[in-house]
Amino acid sequence: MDWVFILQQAISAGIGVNAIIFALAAIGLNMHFGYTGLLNFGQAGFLAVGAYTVAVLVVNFEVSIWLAFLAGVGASILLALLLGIPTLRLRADYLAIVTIATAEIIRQVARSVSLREYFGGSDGITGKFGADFFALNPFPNGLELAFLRYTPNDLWVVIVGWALVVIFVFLTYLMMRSPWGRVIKAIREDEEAVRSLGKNVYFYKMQSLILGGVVGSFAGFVYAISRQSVQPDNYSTALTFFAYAVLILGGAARVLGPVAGSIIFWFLLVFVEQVLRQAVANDLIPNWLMSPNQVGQVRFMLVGLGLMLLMIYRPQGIFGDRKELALDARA
Amino acid sequence: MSTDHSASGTDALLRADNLVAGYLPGVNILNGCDLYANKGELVGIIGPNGAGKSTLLKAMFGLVKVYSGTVHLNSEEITGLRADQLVRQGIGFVPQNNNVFPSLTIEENLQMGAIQIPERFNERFDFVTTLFPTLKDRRKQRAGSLSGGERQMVAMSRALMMDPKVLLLDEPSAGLSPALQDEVFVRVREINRAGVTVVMVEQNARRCLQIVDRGYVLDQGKNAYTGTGKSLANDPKVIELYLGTLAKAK
Amino acid sequence: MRRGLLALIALTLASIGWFAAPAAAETITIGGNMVDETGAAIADVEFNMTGPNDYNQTTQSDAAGNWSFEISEPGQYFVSINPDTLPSGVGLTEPDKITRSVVVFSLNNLPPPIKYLTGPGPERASTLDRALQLTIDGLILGITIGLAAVGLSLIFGTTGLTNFAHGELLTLGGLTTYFFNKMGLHVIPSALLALIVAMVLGGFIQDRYLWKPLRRRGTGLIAMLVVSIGLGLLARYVFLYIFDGNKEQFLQYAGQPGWQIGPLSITPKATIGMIIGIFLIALTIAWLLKSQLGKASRAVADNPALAAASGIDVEKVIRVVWIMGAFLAGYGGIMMGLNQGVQWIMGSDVLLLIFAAVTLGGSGTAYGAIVGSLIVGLFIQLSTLIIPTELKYVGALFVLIVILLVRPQGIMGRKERIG
Amino acid sequence: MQELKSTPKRDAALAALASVPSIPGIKKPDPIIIADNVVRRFGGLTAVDVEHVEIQRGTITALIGPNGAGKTTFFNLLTGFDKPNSGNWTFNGKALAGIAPHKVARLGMVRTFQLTKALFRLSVMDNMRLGAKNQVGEGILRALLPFSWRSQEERITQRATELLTRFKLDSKADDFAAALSGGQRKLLEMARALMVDPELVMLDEPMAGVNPALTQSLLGHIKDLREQGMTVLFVEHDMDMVRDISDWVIVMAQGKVVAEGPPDSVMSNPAVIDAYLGAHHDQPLDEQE
Repeated sequence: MDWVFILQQAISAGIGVNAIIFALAAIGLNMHFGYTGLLNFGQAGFLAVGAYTVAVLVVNFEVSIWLAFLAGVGASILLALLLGIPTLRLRADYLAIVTIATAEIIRQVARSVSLREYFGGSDGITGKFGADFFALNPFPNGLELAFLRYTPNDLWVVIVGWALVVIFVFLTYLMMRSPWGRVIKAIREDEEAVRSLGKNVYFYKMQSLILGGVVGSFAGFVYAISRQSVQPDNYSTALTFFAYAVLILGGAARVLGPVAGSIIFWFLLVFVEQVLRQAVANDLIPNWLMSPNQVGQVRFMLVGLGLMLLMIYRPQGIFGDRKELALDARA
Repeated sequence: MSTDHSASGTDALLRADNLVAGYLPGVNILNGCDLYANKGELVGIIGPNGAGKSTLLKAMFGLVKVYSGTVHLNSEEITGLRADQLVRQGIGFVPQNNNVFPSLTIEENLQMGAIQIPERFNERFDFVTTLFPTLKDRRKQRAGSLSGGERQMVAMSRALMMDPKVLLLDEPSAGLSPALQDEVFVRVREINRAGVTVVMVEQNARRCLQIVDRGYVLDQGKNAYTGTGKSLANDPKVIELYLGTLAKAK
Repeated sequence: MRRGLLALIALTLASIGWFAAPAAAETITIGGNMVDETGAAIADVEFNMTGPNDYNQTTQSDAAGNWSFEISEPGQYFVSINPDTLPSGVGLTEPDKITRSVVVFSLNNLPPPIKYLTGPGPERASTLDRALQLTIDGLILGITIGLAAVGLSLIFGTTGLTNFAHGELLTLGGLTTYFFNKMGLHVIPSALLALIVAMVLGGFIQDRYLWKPLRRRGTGLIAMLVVSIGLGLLARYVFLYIFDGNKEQFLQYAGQPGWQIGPLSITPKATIGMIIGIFLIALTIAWLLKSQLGKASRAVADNPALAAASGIDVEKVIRVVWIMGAFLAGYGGIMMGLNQGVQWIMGSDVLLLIFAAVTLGGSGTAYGAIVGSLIVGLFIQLSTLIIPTELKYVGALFVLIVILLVRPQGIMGRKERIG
Repeated sequence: MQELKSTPKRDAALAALASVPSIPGIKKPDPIIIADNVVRRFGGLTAVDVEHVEIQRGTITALIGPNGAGKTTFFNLLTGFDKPNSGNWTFNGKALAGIAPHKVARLGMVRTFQLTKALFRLSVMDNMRLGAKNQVGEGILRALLPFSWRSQEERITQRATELLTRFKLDSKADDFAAALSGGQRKLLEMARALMVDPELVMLDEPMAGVNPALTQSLLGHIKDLREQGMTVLFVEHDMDMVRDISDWVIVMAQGKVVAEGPPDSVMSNPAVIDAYLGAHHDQPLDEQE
């Protein structure tokens, strides 16, 4: 067993692109679910809208990538409005059903053969659409450390990605300490009480849905740019559920919850995967029990199991405060 | 005024001793309540809002967490038993609100009451429909479409289907028009005269005290006064504490 | 020219050792599995393939829909389907994509299977005939969904749990049947065994060792919902781990020819499967309406506290509801397996449709769930008269959203009394 | 029965109502609320069917009636939390039918709830601050600029502290609202409603579940509201309290207003005694059989 290699892989996953994508997706969900109490099960839809807008505009319409980013933000706002206008007045679980259905609609439309011209069908869109972005890379040599290796492009994505995470965490922090955040958290506790105090609950829920969705679209940008491709099946409901796992792991309604959750999530995931892989390769686990390509499946099982155990035994997450959670009669 | 609890109720059918209970840990609604009901008695519980009347009833029926104290039925301890076990032991309970199954018909509601003794359904059905004849004609009607008074009848009938030894009623007159309230009280006493021991919580204290054999006045989760219905109704302290203005207005 | 270029690339790559040079004796196959839009196998479809060195062969799909060509050298190959050999009532969804190109770099790598999407083809008979056929297909789909939806709504009604792992109960039924079938049992006893497994593992054990303890702890509804998401994920990948990712057909009845009734075509297995499904649903409704326990389950759904106060053993009722739900969903999975084959993902693929059906019908009422399922099934199939087949689920989900907005309580649901 | 203290506001309220006869639906000299034909049905049950009712400005008006009489539903309708099947009502002359609850609150008509809605995972102080109107920092952009709302926040905090002190909750300011007792939550809810600067305060069973030791101070607070120029409408079961603090009493039964008038006259009204004590309340039930 090459423990150094395993740790190296796990650490680079913990600070890598996936950790960034899921941290951003979960920051958005934290706004929705953690602070406002909105059950958004369609976060994957926001990522897809962000990623596809950029890919489609740059590849098919040769729009500048910066304009495409703007358009992506616009598209995610539009999606939030579409989801929110009809459902935010209804019971909480309707938002859940509508969001999960919408995210699935987006994925299926994106992979449809009839619209292949625009979205590339199930293969998605691949191309050098990040060229303008990578042209700004000030690190032409990448990074070569004993423990970490990044190609120049990867290094640039990771740096910009973490910068985005820091910005959004800081924004969340500011928002949640403001009177605005007070209203948002109050809505999570009891909508009617907030209404009785003269606040337009619907309006605030909409703002929260938009904000979290926009952060989600940034996760989509990072996803698309880092891989230089978009593929519809990357944006399935599993992505949303993983983001929930990340959020709950780190602790919902904690400013740093999604970030800590994402880092730990990806570190553990890759750590376990690499340990299993090596164990299989070195015949520590016999082949009839687990073949190399079953290792990837085991990690999904672990995510599922982890999500269950967390929710049962530590619903407040690693850093949450059990006492505070117990105050919530509905939790 | 206050009767001695331990002396009078030793061979009681149902007795609760020194009950401490509440919904949240650390926030007790009952702070040591005693109650007993002898076989065949009609017992009323009255008291100001928030005194813990309903909580006492629910604590005896295992719906509220009992932190200390005991409940006995026929000298057998039943504290903390599950509701369906208590029903098997012979306790019937009629909650104040939501006391029928709205999507079930009247007949099905009554079948639910007799779920542990389906073989005796017809016999019990005849018994409750002699008390409430209208239910017989309307047996196929959905309970959700009934008025408040009709629901109350269905609810009491449902609890009577098991042929309970003790019937616990939580504010049976709540939400009813005056005429219906009176009807309910009359029915309750008929039930009692048919041999069922009844313990009822009431907001309509005056009416309640008129029909009960004995009453308890609760205040702040404790027994304040107990006595016969008549003696309580005329007790100046009880009038002061609870019957208040309305008693004087009369 | 193009072929030469590819050969050059292959040669270059091989020479720099990116992959081992192909051994001369090795052959691999190029092929696919020909199925219609419901996933049922289509036999006797003709395929032709051309390739390097004047490679030119023709083959036909077998009873399981499988077809393949053997090749012994890398290069670019062109596969084309003969649309005239498709059975009547089936056409290609992408008539402009009759010919596909396959590039084989190395005989060590199996090229991915070639998929021809089929649906009601452009050369179909009359719209009326198609509508009739689609109605039959829609009923089959609706009943499959309905089997799962009844259980889902019963469980929701009695416990409040929105079960995101309900699709896995379908998969459990389908894959367990396949498992026993593969062990050598005929598919019918396999299905019976699978139903027992579904009831014991998916119903009894699941409720007894997972949900009951959670209910007793007073776990909130949203927390339980998230737990079910985790359970679904876990179960799905356990299925994948054990059965790998391929879609498999049962060993019997796989390529069963359909009965032709006028313009309609329906296989005996689908017919019998559907009749049993209808029977099971009718039985469930009769159970709910007539039996003591069925009435008790409606009572628990109405008001669990009052049910307990009436002497109903609420936990027992919930246990029975779980076992029934698992049984019905398990059978739904077997029905799906008979008609379209089994796969680890089969249940979660239809989970949203099940939700759609339950929501449409009005959450928590079993009849509503059935009506909702039939509407969803029929809508999905009939919508392909207008929209492309591949977008039919999109249409259904879209209609779900619209109906939720217009009538949030569902089609059969009653407006809840507030206050 | 404690002595009723005479205060200028109370005297004014009583004087204004002195000439109003005790007839259900009677017009008042200076109504703050006028409701007409408000009907709310739930399935087959008519929960509220109010033909005409007016609430006099500057008074404490009690809404009484048996459980299920439609008092809370009527509250919900007036404040926009529930929608009637038909009906119109005005607040300060402004028609309110169909107006969203938060707008009703902003107009100056603020309610509390029967089951307290303390925002559990917010501190007591944050509960209070939430009530303040026109907060700059509640806008999504200004929220990011703390300097733009900080001074307002300080003023709000100061006002909240004053109110909390008045309601004897100042020592709990930094605790989670969940840590309060039931009675304290009632107090917090009332104090929070005052942060909105209401003209009309609607209290739904302010005394239910309140420890009697707190009752007197709650009563004092309610009377105080009138002294500060507010109008109070409250639902209550406790007749002592109704008699003690209300200037006018409206009785509902089965959704309708069956009686209204000054407390003493209402409580001797046979219709009211009916609603509370049952018909023939003075006859023992034995004689009816």
